[in-house]
Amino acid sequence: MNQILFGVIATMGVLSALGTVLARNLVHAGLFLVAFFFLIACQFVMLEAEFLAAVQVLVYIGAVAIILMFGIMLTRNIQGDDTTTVSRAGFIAGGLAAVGLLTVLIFGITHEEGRSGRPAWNSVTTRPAIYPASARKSESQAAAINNMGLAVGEDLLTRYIVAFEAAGILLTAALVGAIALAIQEGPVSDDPSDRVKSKQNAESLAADEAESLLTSSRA
Amino acid sequence: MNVACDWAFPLVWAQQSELDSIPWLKWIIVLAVVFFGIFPGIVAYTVWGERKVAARFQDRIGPNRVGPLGLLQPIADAIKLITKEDLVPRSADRWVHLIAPVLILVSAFLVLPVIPFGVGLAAVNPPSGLIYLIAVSSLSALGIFLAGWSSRNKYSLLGAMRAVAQLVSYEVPQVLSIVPIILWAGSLSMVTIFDKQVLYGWFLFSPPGMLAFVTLTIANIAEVNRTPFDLPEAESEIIAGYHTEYSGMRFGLFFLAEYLSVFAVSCLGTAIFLGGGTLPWPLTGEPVVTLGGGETLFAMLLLNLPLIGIFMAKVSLYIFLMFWIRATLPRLRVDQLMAFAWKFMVPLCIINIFISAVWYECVIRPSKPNYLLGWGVTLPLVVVSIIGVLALYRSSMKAEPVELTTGSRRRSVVRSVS
Amino acid sequence: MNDIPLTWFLIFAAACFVIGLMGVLVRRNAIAVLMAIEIMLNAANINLVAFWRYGTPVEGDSPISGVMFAIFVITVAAAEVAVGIGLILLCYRRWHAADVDRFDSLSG
Amino acid sequence: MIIYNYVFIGMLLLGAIGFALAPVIVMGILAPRKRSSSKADTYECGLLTTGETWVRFRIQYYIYAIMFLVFDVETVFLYPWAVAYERLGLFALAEMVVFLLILAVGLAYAWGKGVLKWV
Repeated sequence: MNQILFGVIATMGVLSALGTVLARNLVHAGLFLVAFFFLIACQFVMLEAEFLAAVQVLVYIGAVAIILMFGIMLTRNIQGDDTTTVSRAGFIAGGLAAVGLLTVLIFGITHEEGRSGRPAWNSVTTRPAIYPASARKSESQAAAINNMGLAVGEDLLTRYIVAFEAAGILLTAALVGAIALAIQEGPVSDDPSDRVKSKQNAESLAADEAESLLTSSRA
Repeated sequence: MNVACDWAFPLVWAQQSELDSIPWLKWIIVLAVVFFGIFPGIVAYTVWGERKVAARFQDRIGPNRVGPLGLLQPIADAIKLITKEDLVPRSADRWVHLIAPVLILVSAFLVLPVIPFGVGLAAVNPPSGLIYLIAVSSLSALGIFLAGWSSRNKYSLLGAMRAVAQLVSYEVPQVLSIVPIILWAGSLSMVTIFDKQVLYGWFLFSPPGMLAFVTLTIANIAEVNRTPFDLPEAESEIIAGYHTEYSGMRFGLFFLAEYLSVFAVSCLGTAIFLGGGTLPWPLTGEPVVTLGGGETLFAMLLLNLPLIGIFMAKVSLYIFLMFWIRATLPRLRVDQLMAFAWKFMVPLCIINIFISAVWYECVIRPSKPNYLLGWGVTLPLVVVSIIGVLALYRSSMKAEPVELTTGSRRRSVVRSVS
Repeated sequence: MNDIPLTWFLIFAAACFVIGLMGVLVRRNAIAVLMAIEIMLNAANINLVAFWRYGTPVEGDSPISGVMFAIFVITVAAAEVAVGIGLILLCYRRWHAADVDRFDSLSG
Repeated sequence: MIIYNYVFIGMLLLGAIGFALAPVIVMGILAPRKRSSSKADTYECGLLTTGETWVRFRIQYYIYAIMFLVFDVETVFLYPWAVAYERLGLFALAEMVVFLLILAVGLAYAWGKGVLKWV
């Protein structure tokens, strides 16, 4: 049952990852990416990290996917979509490199020998049980799995306190940086031929002008 | 308190061979009857109710031809929608065009299983229920974007971009105003939150609780795109917004999803602030715990029927509040909308988190709750923070029209920024 | 009880990582490259959580170290996307293309 | 256990997709079909559509999305903090004040730059 479920999720996950990489249309690629994020969340559930699965859906599908879609809408190349295509020679080279690396990785994973007294990865076929009689001790892994929100909160503010505050600084830096990048005054172009049309090209067809275009066409 | 906590996780501590012991038949019946029978039925009659209520507000009668009081109107509407021609514009992206409404409807459905309608009546109880809930409810923004994009219609795309900007802006105050509840309940599980309210009374009854309830309600209304926050589908400006190019049952899916999410956010507000199916005063946990073990079906029913009744009454009131607001208020302007979310709601919700921590220290942490101290400290804090944030918001809004009318230069600067 | 072997998760993660790497190498649009990077980060997260779940924590260590790592990876990935899209927008405004091969003014 | 909950949610997901697709399929069977070229046109108030639809939007939308992303990730830290607050006490409160103040700097920056203003 578990194994069948894993097989289905893993197959769909790999297929949607391939779809992301190969889809020509960027929004389609983004849609495949959303499916991939969702299937990764399913894998987290299979690993009994359901808090993480919810976070995955919240952050990746709820926010990152939206940002990527907005990014696509904001960089739509009006001249054409040639930049999204995959060149054939590059595809073959990339595919070969990928297959080679995958072979190496799978060989490594299946032939790993246990280090420092730990069992080899290949021999680990079952996960530790999480409901022993002593499972209610607060520090144990079992208690953490059964109430992961609490365990994450405790860890965040004790063991990972520095990382937690650093994450706050990182987020603020990202916000400030992104805004500073986005509101750069006017187009800055080195190419003189660009400068001529940049006034119309980069700034025109902004949404509000499309809006006024529409309202005038309706009247 | 321990009793309630132990009882709150009956599923979590189940056996390991869980996947082999799933009650498939029971679950399929629950799904078919409750999720795909009762809930869509409630939604259909919510639509009927809205038409009746809106008609009364406008001194009309509302639907009255199909059946007594027009009660068969939803069925007639469904038949009409389903027998309409299936039109997809030539230039649309067919598959994405189909996926978008499905995604929105799925997001509305997925919110419902974690809602505790009564004792032991949450379909599932994941330990991270609340974060799951906000995660799945944020899926609808993506669906709306895809609907607008795939239609390849300027109005659709414009409506979708507006809708997504609005949804993401109001999702922040929505998730922030849930934080006090988590703080007081000490859990992300919806069932535990319900239990705590059974033991200690509604979370609404405290100054930060009331403030959080109000902000949650405003954010909820914005999240389901209802007046005064219905800019994404403002008929007078952009036809029907992101679902302009949808007709027949494809439009029906959007319609169903909208009212289903109205129902879902009402259930959320009721379950976490209004004590679910309980009455205002705190009950002792005893009868709930003894009966809630659910030894006999009869005991379960006896306990749960009044609870479900009260729950549904509260949900109806909440939905009626939304109808009332819709019938009363005009639509906001887009700049007012965004500024209200970011300059008023978000700062207020952040401050409210700390006020609720104060309430926790005064009332919930001490073994003997000191309500007088709690009210005495937090009420002035709430009032002061509302006044302060409001003053900040108004001063920033007051500066704006001056810039817009007098300074065309200023406007051009801002525009070149975009 | 037939549990899932650890190596299955590892191979799945390796496959996803490799696909992401292929995307980075093959795609030319900057946003598509960003998407491929997200795939790689997610694959790494699967590994972190799988090792956490299948291993036993050392005494005195965090009981959910793998999950904490994954949460920080998600945070960093989110920040990365925000700044990444900002940079792409800036480059787009400069060169009117979202094509990584054209951002080559530093090449001699 | 945990998967137990989510198997139900998975069933609900599949059921909801079916519930959404079923009426569309029924409509495909029942509904009348009269194709015509003008019916399949894009509906922009009866006028023929002109120009590119997928226009480049303004940067304003992106800024709101960024702010949302940052506060969404902040939620991921805020919710576990709120759950664990009972056990951690005032030190955790002080830490969260610092964390939120850092984020408030970002919000204040956006406010001060005037990018929260929708023009």
